[in-house]
Amino acid sequence: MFKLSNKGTEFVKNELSRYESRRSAILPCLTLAQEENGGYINAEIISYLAHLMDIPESQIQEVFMFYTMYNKKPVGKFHVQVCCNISCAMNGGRELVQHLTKEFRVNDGEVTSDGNFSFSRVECLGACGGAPMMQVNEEYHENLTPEKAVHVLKNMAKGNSHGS
Amino acid sequence: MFEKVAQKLKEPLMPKCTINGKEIEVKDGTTIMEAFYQKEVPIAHYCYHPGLSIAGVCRLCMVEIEGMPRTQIACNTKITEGMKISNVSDKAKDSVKWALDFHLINHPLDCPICDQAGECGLQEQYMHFGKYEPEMGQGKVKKRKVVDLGERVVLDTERCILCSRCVRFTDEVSKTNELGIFNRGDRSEVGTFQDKPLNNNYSVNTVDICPVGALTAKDFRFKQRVWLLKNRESICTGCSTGCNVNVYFNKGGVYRLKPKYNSDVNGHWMCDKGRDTYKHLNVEARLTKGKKTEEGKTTECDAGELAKQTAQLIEKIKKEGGGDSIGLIVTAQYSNEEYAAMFELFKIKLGSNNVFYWINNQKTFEAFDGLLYRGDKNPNTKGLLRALSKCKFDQTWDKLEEKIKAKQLKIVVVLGPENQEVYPDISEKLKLLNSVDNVVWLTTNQVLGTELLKSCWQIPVKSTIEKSGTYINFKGLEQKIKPVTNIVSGALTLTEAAALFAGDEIPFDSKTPVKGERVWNEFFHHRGDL
Amino acid sequence: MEVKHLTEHYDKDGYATIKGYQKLGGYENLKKALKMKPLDIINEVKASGLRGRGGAGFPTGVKWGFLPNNGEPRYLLCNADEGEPGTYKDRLMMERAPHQLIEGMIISAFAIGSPKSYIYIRGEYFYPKSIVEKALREAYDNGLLGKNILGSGFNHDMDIYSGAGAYICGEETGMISSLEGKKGQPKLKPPFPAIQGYLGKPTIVNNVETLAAVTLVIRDGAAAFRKQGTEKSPGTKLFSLSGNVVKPGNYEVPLGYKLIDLINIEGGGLKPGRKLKAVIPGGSSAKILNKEESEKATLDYECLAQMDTMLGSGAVIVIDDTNCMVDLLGVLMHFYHHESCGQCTPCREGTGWLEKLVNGIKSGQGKLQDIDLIETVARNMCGRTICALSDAAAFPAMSFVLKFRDEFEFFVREGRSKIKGTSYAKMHH
Amino acid sequence: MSLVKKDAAIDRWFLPGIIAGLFFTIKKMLANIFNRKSMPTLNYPEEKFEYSPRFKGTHILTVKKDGSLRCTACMLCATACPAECINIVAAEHDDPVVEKYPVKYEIDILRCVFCGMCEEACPVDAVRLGPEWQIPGVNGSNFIYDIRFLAYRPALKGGIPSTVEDEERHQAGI
Repeated sequence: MFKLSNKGTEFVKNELSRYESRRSAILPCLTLAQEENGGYINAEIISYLAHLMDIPESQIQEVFMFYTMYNKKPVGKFHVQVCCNISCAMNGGRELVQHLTKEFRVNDGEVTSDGNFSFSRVECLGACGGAPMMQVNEEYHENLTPEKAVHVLKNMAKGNSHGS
Repeated sequence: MFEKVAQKLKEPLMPKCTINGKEIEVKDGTTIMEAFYQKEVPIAHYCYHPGLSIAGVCRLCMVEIEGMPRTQIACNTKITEGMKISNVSDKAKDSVKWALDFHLINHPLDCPICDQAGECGLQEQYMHFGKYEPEMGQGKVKKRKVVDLGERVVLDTERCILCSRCVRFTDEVSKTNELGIFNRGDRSEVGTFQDKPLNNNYSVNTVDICPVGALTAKDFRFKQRVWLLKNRESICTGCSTGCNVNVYFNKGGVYRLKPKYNSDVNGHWMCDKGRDTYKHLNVEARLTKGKKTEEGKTTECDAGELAKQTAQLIEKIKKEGGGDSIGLIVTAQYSNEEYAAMFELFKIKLGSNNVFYWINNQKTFEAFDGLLYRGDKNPNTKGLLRALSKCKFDQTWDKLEEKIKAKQLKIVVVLGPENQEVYPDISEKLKLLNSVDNVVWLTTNQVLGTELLKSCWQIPVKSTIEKSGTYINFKGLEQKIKPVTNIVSGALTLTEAAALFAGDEIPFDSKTPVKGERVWNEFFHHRGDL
Repeated sequence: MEVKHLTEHYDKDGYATIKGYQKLGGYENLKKALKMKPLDIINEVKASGLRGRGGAGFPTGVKWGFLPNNGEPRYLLCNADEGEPGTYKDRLMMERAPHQLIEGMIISAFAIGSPKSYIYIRGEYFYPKSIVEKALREAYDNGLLGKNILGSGFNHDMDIYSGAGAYICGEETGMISSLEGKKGQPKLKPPFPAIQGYLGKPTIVNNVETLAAVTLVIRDGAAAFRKQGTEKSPGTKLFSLSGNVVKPGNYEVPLGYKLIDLINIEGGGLKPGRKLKAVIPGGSSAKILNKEESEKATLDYECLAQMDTMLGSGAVIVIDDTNCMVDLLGVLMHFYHHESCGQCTPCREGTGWLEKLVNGIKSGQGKLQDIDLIETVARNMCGRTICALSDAAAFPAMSFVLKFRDEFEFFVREGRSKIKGTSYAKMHH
Repeated sequence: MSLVKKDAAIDRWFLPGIIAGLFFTIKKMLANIFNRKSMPTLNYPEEKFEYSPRFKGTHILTVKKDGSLRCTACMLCATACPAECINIVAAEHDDPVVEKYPVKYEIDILRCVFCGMCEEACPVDAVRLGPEWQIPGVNGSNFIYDIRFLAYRPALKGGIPSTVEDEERHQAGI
């Protein structure tokens, strides 16, 4: 059974009173629940939240399914999102993703066997100057080449440095 | 001069506009769609529903307004003075055609297996605005079909055109927030959270307002094709709200009930329990022939014949024991005219005032679920009370028990309930009556457990949709209804029964229609509104 | 030539902290504004001709003027969603000068008399959000927010709200729905947000750059502000240059600056040995300009409108001759199909159809009439929906097919791209 | 000019009229004797008349690849039939892909006028009017053809496959 940590429940409580309408708290609480559940959300969490925040389940499910940053499937410890929109596509964004997925022997949207990485193609991340680029969990890594990207990810896997 | 100005200011601003060339005047603040509705000018629309909020998402109600370069949606644009609106101009027709085209490119087109075929919004508008060569050659978006949403509604997300009527219904009318639109773009799907069943008491309303076959009623699933049904107005006898309904029927009987708009009774809606009331109207559940059960032996005979025998029996008992030995038990399920006839028979002809009112659910009488469904499950309680007080029958129920114990009543006529589900205490009443030597039970459906009575004569009676009459709902509003169809032709109405009990003939010939009548194929029929 | 007004002190370290910001003249404009009457500030902004920097280019003063003066509490929302492909100027402003934004917002809030304002920042901007949150705390600690700001009796609260990844929340009413905790689906207009917006109250939504520019208007006054830029589009603007240029980046140039100079001077020109093929002047939803047009174009609202495109959010995407236009259109159509919120039928089904049409051509099974079909479907999506996303999807489709029809026909006839060495067929999503 | 012919003397004798008539019969008899092939009569049942492929005979309910009925009980044929002789009762199929199928499909052949409207109305080529026309039925025998007869009678050898196939339509995304 999924249960938020009491720090999390505390956060949900004051989020509910922070905005003018209680429903505005749905987005931040879903983000929190996703972090506490290791990066993705399932139906059990939604009914737990609905019960905790006293908001109809369909309203939370609507928000959860609408936004792309709420992951529907389990993701790796480092969720690598590579931008494939127009400016990055012209500078080899898509080739970068192909190279990474070939390198870590996993296809799009799945988790590597050791659970460390999952790759997904995403839309414009607002870093078109540093094309091609990727976002790993919360950090941006710009001006990548396939080799540099693999290097950065390998370091992360060894856990010795957070970010380039 | 100032009075004119003041008077002008006081009286509400009435903007004038022309719709398709006709000059009309509307209240200030009405939208173009409401003006079209008032003037019954046909306009294509899916997501607008007079009983719900405006969504403005189907983009089908495009109208061309003089002076505006682009066509505007009618449901959200308010009418201003001197606006020239047309929804039949080429530009409007073209944008409606394209809006319809966008609806149809991912539509599964499974009309052969879709219950909505015949009253489907897409078919309707295609015949007016479509008739084009389909340009879409690419693959359609595949979504989940035949999703089971509880025991009343089936969902098919592929047919859904995402007009959000059902979502707005569960948010605004039934206030249960069960339905939502999940995902984004053309992967969006209507549904409940984890396919939880839709079990509020108004779930089948979402089926009525769904313009396509996405939400279909499980009870009507594959039963009949809509164009083989006719529909006429009547009222629902489920409870004392008296919702106006459209009864859908054909020679095979009644298939379903749909709400009919009535602003001061039920608005656009109707509750699910009321929809099941058609089940006991069909011929399978009905008593078609008069039934006499004496000491366990039952014989059948024609209803009129049985009524005449009852008349002689009453005549005999009246001679021996006088008016007092004849009793009448009344339920509030019949119309005012019938009560007047029956009470007039008992009061004047038989001179007995042993009339007792059988109240079925005393405890939950005042229950009310906030929208339509009331605790008082009889359609004409107010009418009955008024008739009782007019004839000053005020004996209470325990007086009946005394009289039965005192063996004073030789014969009791029971005006049995039409809707037996709401009368759980029938068997209890039968036990009470078994000491009476003659019981005449007028009923629409078979009454179970009458064998333990000494002698019980059951006379088939016409149901609400087979007779005309007035019913008074809880608010005291008199609603006059006309007969819809004829299910048990041999049955009598109470007025006929009263006439027969009094010994004289039924004024007109009520024989069953001649056999071999040509079964008429309803090729053209009057369809319910979308 | 680059004229640094807004971004004058961006590269000074410590400018993001309140001390560094105040040392370089920060919050002086706020003191000045609090002394003025709110109506004068609105007239000053109207006189300066400042236009919205988010994408529509609507004059800010006029937008503030729509607010009803019925004393109802009104909200000021800062649109920092920045989802338009090619745009990354707001991120720079929030990382380098959060206080400039906060000061601009307090001045604007004081002008329109709003007790509460929100910064709606896009979900992916974790780092910029942390910086703005730190700046907000600093502002509260120094009495610049909360009750009785700087002793002027004006109380104002400011909060930051993060989205969760939806391009549609960049649209005014889409953002308002998202802020209300619902799906980011745009609301029906009318009623416009200025009359009935966030939670039914009058709401003003402005872009980050617009609100920051308000501080310039107050500091220099409307006349000085008008010196830069052209008569109808005054002031300077931050342009995000991206695509096949040597030095992509954010450059602040006065409006009316020549597009080709921005590419060659600021952007360092194209990569060696490559020729300019096309430029998308204002973010992905602006119609594309081919080589000749981009040489003539100047970066202001009027000139680009004449060329049947728009300045938009000022994201200049440079495309050189090694790119296949059919493939790029496929990328854009996938973007709009993925980001359509699914409310209105023309956009929900139309974007999907456009993507399938372009992918059909890209896979080599396209037919010649598919090209005309793209154009007809796009034309019939324009102006038929609640928000402008369906127009944003239709504009690239129409302009790519109109100006680069030969590449589409080549792809249909030959089944491969006209540009050599492009193995795009493999790289579908 | 009145049409009635005057009674010429020769007509009063009937013999010449008969001989003239017989003359035509004798001509035909001689032609048949000497040229046997041109005789139009067929020795039924050895020789049967070859009707055209469009001949509208006894109905056939076509079947899918897996042998189940192609008909989805959409009642279009029952609605289009001018004689109203088709009676269908639909039911829910347990395989959700099929969803709806006829439990009862009966044609009252005595009322049917073989007009072929049902064949034209059917959207999925489920009912056809086949080439057979010699299906006997003695007085009082069962003239209501049910599903077993219409789709799986021995002459159809296991059922006639329909041209409309669901799987291809689903793959093509229609």
